[in-house]
Amino acid sequence: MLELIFAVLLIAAFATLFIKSGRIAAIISLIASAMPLIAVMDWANDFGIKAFSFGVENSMDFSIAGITMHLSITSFAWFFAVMVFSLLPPIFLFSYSFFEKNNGFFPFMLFLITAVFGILLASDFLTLFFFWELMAASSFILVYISRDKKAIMSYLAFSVLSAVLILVGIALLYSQSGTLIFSDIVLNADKVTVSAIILMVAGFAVKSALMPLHAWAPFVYSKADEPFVAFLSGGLSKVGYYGMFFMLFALPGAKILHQYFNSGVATYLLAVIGAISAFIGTLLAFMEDDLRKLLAYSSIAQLGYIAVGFGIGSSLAMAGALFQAFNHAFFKSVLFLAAGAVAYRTGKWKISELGGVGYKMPFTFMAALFAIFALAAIPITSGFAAKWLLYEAAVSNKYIFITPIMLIAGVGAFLYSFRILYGVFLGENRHDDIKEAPLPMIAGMFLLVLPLIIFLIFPGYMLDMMHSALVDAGIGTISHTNYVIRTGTASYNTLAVVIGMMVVMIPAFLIYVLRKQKKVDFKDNFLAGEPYEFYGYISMHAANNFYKPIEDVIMPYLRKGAISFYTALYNAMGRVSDASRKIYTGLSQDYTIYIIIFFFIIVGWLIW
Amino acid sequence: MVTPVLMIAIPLLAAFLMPLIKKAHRYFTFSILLLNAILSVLLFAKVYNDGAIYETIAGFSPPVGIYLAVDNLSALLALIINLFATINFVTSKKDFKFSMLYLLGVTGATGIVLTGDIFNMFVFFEITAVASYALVASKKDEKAVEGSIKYMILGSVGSSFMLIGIAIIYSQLKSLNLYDIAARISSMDPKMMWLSFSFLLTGIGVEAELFPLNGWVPDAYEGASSNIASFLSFGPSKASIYAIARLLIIFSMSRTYELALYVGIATLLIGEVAAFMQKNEKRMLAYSSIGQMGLILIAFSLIKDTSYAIPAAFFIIVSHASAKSSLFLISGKKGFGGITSKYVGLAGVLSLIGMPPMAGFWGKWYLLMGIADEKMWAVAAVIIFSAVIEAIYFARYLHKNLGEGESEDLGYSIPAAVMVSVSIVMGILPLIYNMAGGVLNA
Amino acid sequence: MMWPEYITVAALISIGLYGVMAKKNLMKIFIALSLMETGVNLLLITIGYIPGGTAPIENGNFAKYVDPLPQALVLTAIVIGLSVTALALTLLIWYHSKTGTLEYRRGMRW
Amino acid sequence: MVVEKIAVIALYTTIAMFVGILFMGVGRKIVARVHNRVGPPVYQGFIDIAKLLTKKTNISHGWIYDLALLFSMTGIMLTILFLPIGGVKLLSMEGDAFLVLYLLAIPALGFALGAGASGNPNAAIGVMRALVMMLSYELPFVITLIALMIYYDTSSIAQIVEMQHAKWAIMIPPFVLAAAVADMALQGMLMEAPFDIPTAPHEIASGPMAEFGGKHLGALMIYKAGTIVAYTTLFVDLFLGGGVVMHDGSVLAYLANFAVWFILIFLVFTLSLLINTSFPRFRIEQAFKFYWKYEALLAFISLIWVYLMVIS
Repeated sequence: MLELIFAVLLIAAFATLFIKSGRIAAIISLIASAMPLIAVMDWANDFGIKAFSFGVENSMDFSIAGITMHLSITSFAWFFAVMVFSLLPPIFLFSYSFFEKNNGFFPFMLFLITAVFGILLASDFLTLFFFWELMAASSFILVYISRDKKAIMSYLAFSVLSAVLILVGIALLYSQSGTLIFSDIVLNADKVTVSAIILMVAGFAVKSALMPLHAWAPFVYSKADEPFVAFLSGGLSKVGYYGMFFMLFALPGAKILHQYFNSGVATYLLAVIGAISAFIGTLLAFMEDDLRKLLAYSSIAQLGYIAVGFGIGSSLAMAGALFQAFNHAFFKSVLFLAAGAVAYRTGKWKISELGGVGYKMPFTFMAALFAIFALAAIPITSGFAAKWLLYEAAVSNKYIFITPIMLIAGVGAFLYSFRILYGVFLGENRHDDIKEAPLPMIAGMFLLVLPLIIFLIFPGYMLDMMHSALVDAGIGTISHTNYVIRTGTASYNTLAVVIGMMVVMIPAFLIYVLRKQKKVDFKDNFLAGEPYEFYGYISMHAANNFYKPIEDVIMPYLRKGAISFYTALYNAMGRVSDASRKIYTGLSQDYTIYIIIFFFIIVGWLIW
Repeated sequence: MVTPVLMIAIPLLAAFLMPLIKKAHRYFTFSILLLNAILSVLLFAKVYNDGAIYETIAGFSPPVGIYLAVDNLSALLALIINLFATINFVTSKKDFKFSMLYLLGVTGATGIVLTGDIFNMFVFFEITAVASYALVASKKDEKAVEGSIKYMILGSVGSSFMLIGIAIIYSQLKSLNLYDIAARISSMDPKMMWLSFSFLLTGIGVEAELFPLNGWVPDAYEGASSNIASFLSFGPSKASIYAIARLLIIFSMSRTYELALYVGIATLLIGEVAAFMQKNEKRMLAYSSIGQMGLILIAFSLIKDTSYAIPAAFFIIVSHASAKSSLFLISGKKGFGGITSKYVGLAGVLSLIGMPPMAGFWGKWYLLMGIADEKMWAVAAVIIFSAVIEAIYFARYLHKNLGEGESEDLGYSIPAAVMVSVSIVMGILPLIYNMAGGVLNA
Repeated sequence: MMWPEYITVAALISIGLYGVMAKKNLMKIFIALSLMETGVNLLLITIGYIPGGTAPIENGNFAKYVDPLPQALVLTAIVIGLSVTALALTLLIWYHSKTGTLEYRRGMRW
Repeated sequence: MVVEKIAVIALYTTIAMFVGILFMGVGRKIVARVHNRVGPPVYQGFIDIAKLLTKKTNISHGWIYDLALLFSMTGIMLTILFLPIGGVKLLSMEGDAFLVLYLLAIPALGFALGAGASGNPNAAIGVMRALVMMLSYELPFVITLIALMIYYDTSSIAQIVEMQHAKWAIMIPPFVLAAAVADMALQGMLMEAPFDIPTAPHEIASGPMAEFGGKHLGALMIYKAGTIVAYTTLFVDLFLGGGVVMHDGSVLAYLANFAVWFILIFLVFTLSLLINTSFPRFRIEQAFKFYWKYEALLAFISLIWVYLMVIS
C-alpha cells in the first residue's frame, strides 16, 4: 500500500507534467493528494485515535544504490503529517479555478508532496536527507515559475544552505555513531554531536523562516503562485519544524545540549530567537503595503512562536507549539488562498490599491475573517488556545524576556490584521465590477477553516491528537478535558468563553442585525451626499501609509535588518569575486608563470 | 569478445578513413561513436561481472609492452565519455574535418582512461589535446582562435612537464607500466619521486583544469562553440582528472593525497568565487567547471582513507559531465527560449548543486560521508561555503535566462535534454526499479 | 653522470619557458615552445644513453645497447611536437588575419 | 447551582454596567468642576443612553458594520465576567490574565471591522490610532503583569487576588513602581488625556465612532461604561487586592468587599480623570515613545527587581 501511494503520487506528477489544462491537472492532483491523507487517517488508529482502517502498513524499506531507505511512521511525524496533508486537497480544490493553464504548478506540487511524505516517514538520515533535498528541488522549481529574481536567488541560496547544513550535521552524527538509522543512534554529549545538532537545527530553521535565516521568505511568499505559497507557509514551514522537533526531542538533542552546556542555554537561545522572530516579524508585517509580504512577515512572526515553544521544551510549551503549528498551517493557508482569490478577481496585491473587496466577495471575506481572528488569537478561535499555552509555559518558567516580547507581538498581530481587514476587504469600495470567487476556491477555503472551528470549542481534541507524540518524545502531556485545559497555575475553559460570548452576542445580534433597513451607499458616509466628482478623484481610502506615525518611530531601528545584512554580504562577496577573477589576466604569459610557481611550490612542499 | 582495444582502435581508424568518406561523414562518425558507446556498455558489463581486464598489445609483456588496464571506474568513465560524445555529436553541423578531429578527441579521452601505460597516456593526452585545440578554434572567429592559442600554449607547456616527469620515472625504474611503477615506486630515490610527481601533476593538472594551471579554461570555453565547450567538459577534462586519480594511486603517499586535497580546495574556492559575479554565461559555466573539478579532486584525494571516495567522485563526474555539458549546449543565446531548454537548465543546475533525483545528490552525499569518515571539518565548511555561492550564481543564471529571447534550437536542446537525463537516470534508476518491484509485490 | 647533456637540457627548457613567459609576440612564444620540446626530447634521449653504447640493433652485444625505448618515445614526441607546431602556425595565420597582430588584444580576460 | 451562578453573573454584570454609566456622569461632573463649570448632573449618562436606545435607526451600513457593536459588547462583558469583582469570582477560575488581555482586544478588532465597513476615513484613522495606542500601552502593562505573575507564581487573576489577602501588591516595593506604570497604561486604556488620541473629538470627529448614531451610539455608551469598570477593576484586582477586606464568606463580607471595590475603582477612575484634566493630548508617536521608552523601562526595572526577589 505504501509503495502504491508513492507510485500514485509520482505517476500523477509525471502525468500532470504533460497535461496542458489546469482543470484536468487539478482533478488528478486532488485525487493523488488524497492518497497520503488516507494513509495518515488510517494510521490514526496507531496513535490512540479511533478512525477507519484500510490497513496501510506503517513501515517499509527501499533499497537504492546499495543503501536501504527505511520508512516508517512515528507518532510525532504522524501529527505533522495530519496537519500538512490535510491542507492539500483543499489547496488543489482552490487551484482548480486558480490555474487556467498548467504552468508546472501541479507536477512539482505533487513531487513536493511525495518528498514531504518521504520526509515524515523517514526513519534514517539518508531517507530524510534525500526527501528533504527532493522537497527543496521541487519547491525551488515552484518558486522558479514565479520568474522573480530575488525570490529565485534567495530561495535557492537558502535551500542549499539548509541542505548543506543538514548534510554536514548528518555527517558529523554519522562520524560519531557510525549509523544512519534513527533507532540505532546513541548520542553522547560531546563537541561533535552538539555542533551536529546545532547545525541541523539551523538547517531546518531555514525552512521554517526563523529570524536570521528568514531572508528568502518575504520575496518568495510575495511572488510565487498563491496555492503554492499557501502550502509553503502552511505546510513546508511545519516540515522544517518537524525536523527541529525530531532533532531536539525525538533524538533527543535537547537533552544532549543540556548536558553539554550544563544548562538550558542553547534551547533558551532558540526560544529567544523565536520570540525575536515573532516580535520583529510583527513590526515589519504591519508596515508592509504588499499584501503577500505582509502575510509573509506575519508567517515569520507566527512561526516564531513555535520556536519559542520548542526552546522552552516543557510539556505546556510543546503542546502550545504544536497547537500553534497546526493552527498556523490552516489559517495562514486560508489567508494566502484568500489573497490569491482577491488577486484572481482584481489582479492587485497592494493594500493601498485594494479596498472594498469584501462587499463583492462576501464568502472569501468570511473565510479570511475567520482566519484573521485565528491569526490574531481572538479567544473565540483555536488560535488563542495555542498562544495561551505558550504564554503560560513562558511565564511559569519565569522567562522575563521572552514573555513580554511574545505578548507584545500578539498585540501587534491585531495591527496587521486590521490592515488586511480594512485595506483589502473593507473601506472604500473601488471594485464595483468584480464577482465572488469561483465556487471551488470558496469551498477550498472553507474546508480549511473547518478545523479551526472544531478546535475552537474542543482544544482537547487537539491535545489528544498530539498526546502520543508528546509522550513518545518524552515530554509528557498536560491535563485536559475536551474543552478545559489545565496547567499547574491556571486553566482555560473554552466552553465558558464560547457560551459567554453567545449569550452576549445573540441578543445583540437580534437587536441590531435583524432589521429591515435601507442600505446606505458607503460613499455618502464620507462625501456627505456630495457628488463623487465634486472632489475630482480623491482617494478616501486611508490604507496608504496606514501606520505612518509609528513607522517613523520604529523604522530607523529596523533599517539594518537581516535582509540588508545579506545584501551587504552578497555585495562584498561580489567584490571578492571581481578581485579574484583578476587572476585570469587573459595572458598566456602570466598563466605560464602560475604554472612555474605552482610547480616550485609543490616541489618545495613535497621535498622539504 | 569485447576488448578495450577496439574502443581505441575503431575511432582512430575511422578518423583516418574520414577523408575517404567525405559525403556521409556525419552518419559515419555518428555510427562509429554509437558503436563505441555500445562497446563501452558491453565493456562495462564485462568488467562489472568479471573484474578488471588487463590486456597487452603488440605481444610484449609488461613492463615493456603497451598495456591496457580497465577497472570499474575507468570502464564507467569510458562509457560516459563515449555516450556523451555520441549524444553531443548530433549537434555537429560542420564538415568532415571536424568529424575527424572529434573522433580523435574521443579516442584520446577514451585512451587516457583505458590505458595502463604512462607513455601511452601521454600520447593519448596529446591526441585529445591537439584535437581539442583544433576543435576550439573550429569556430574560426577571433575569440575562438585566441582561446585555442592560449589552450595550446599552456597545453604544450603542460605536456612538456608531463614528459619530463615520465622521463624521470623511466630513468629510475626503467618501466612505463602503471602497475609496475606503482609496485616499485618506493624503490625510487625519494627526491626523484617527488620531482617526477610534481612534473606529472603539473602537466596533467593543466588539462584537468586545476588551479592555478587553468588559465586557459575560461578563454577556451568562452571562445569555443557550444557543442565543443560541452565536449571539453565531459571529454578531456574528465579523462585528465581520472589520470590524476591514477597518479595519486600510483604515488600512494599521504603527502600526495594531502597535496591533492589542498589543490582541490583551492581550485574549488577560486572556481566558485570567480564564477560568482561573472556575467558572461559561458565564462561563468567555465569557472563553475573549475570549481567542480576541484570538488572531484577533493573526492579523489580521499581514496586512500575512505570507501566513499570512489562513489563520490563517480557521481560528481557523472553529474558534472551530464549537467555542465548540457548547460554548455543550450548556452550562447539570450534566454532559454523554450520549454525543453528551460527544463534542461533547471535539471542541470539542480544536479550541479546536488539535489535529488539527480546524480549530483549522491555525489554530495558520499563526499560528505567520506569527509565525515575522515573528520575533516574544515573541508566541510569550504564545501558549505562553495555550495551556497554556487547556488546563488546558478539562481542568477536561471533567472537571467528566463527572458523570452530567441526561440530555442531543438537540435541543441534535445541532445542536451538527453544528456541531462543521464544524470537523472543515474540518480533515480534504482529508486524506480525498487518501487516497481514494490508495487508488484503488493 | 653526463652533466653537459643535463645542463643543455636545463638550458633549453629554461630558455623555452622564459620565452613563453616573457615574450609578447605569439610567434616567439611558439618558437620558445619548440625549444622547450627539444629540451625535453634531449632529456629523454640522455636518459637512455649509455656512454659508448651502440645502436640497439641485434648483433649479440647485449650489454652495450643504448636503451631503445626512449628513442622510440622521442620519435613519438617529435611527431606530436610537429603536429602541434603545424596547428600553432595555422592558428597564428588565422589570428593574424582576424586581428592584424600577433599579440594578444586583451579582449578576453577575467 | 448553575442557575444561581448565572443569576449572580447577570446581577454583577448589570451592576457593573450601572456603575459604569454612573461613573461616566460622575466623571463629567468632576471634569466640569476642575474646569470651574457646573457640569451635567451625575445621572446624565442614564438619560443619554435611554434617549439613544429609544431612537430608531432607518439606515444600515451592512452587517459587518454591526459586528463592531457585537464585538465590543461581547468583549467588554466577557472581560467583566472573567474579572473578580470585589472578590466574587464570576468565571475567573475558568480563564486567566492572558485571556483577559485578549478579551480586552476583541472590541478593538470589532471597531476595526465597523470602522472599515463604514468607509469613513476618520473612523479608519481613529482605529489606527486605537490599535497603535494598544500596541503602545500593552508593552509596559504586560511587563508589570508578568512581574505580578512571577511574584505570585500564577497567571490567574483570581489567585492573584486571593494571594493579596495578607498584603496588597502595592505595598511591596517593586510593585509601587509597577503600579505607577500600570496606572499610566490605564490612562491609555481608558482613552483619557493625554492619551485620548484615538477618539480625539476635535481632530477626527470621535474616530471609530464617527458613523455611529441612535441605538448604535447608545450601545457604544454602554460599552464605554463597561470599559471604565473593566479596566479599573483590572487595576484594583492586580494591585489593590481586588478590594477584598473580609474573607469569611458572610453576607456582610460580600457587602463590605463590594463597597471597598466600589470605592477603590472610583478612586482609580478619579485619579485618571484628574490626570486627564491636567494634560493636553499627546500626538500618537509621542504616546508610543512615552510608553515604549520610559514606561517600558520602568516596568522592566520592576520586573527584574521582582525576578531577583523571587529567585533569591
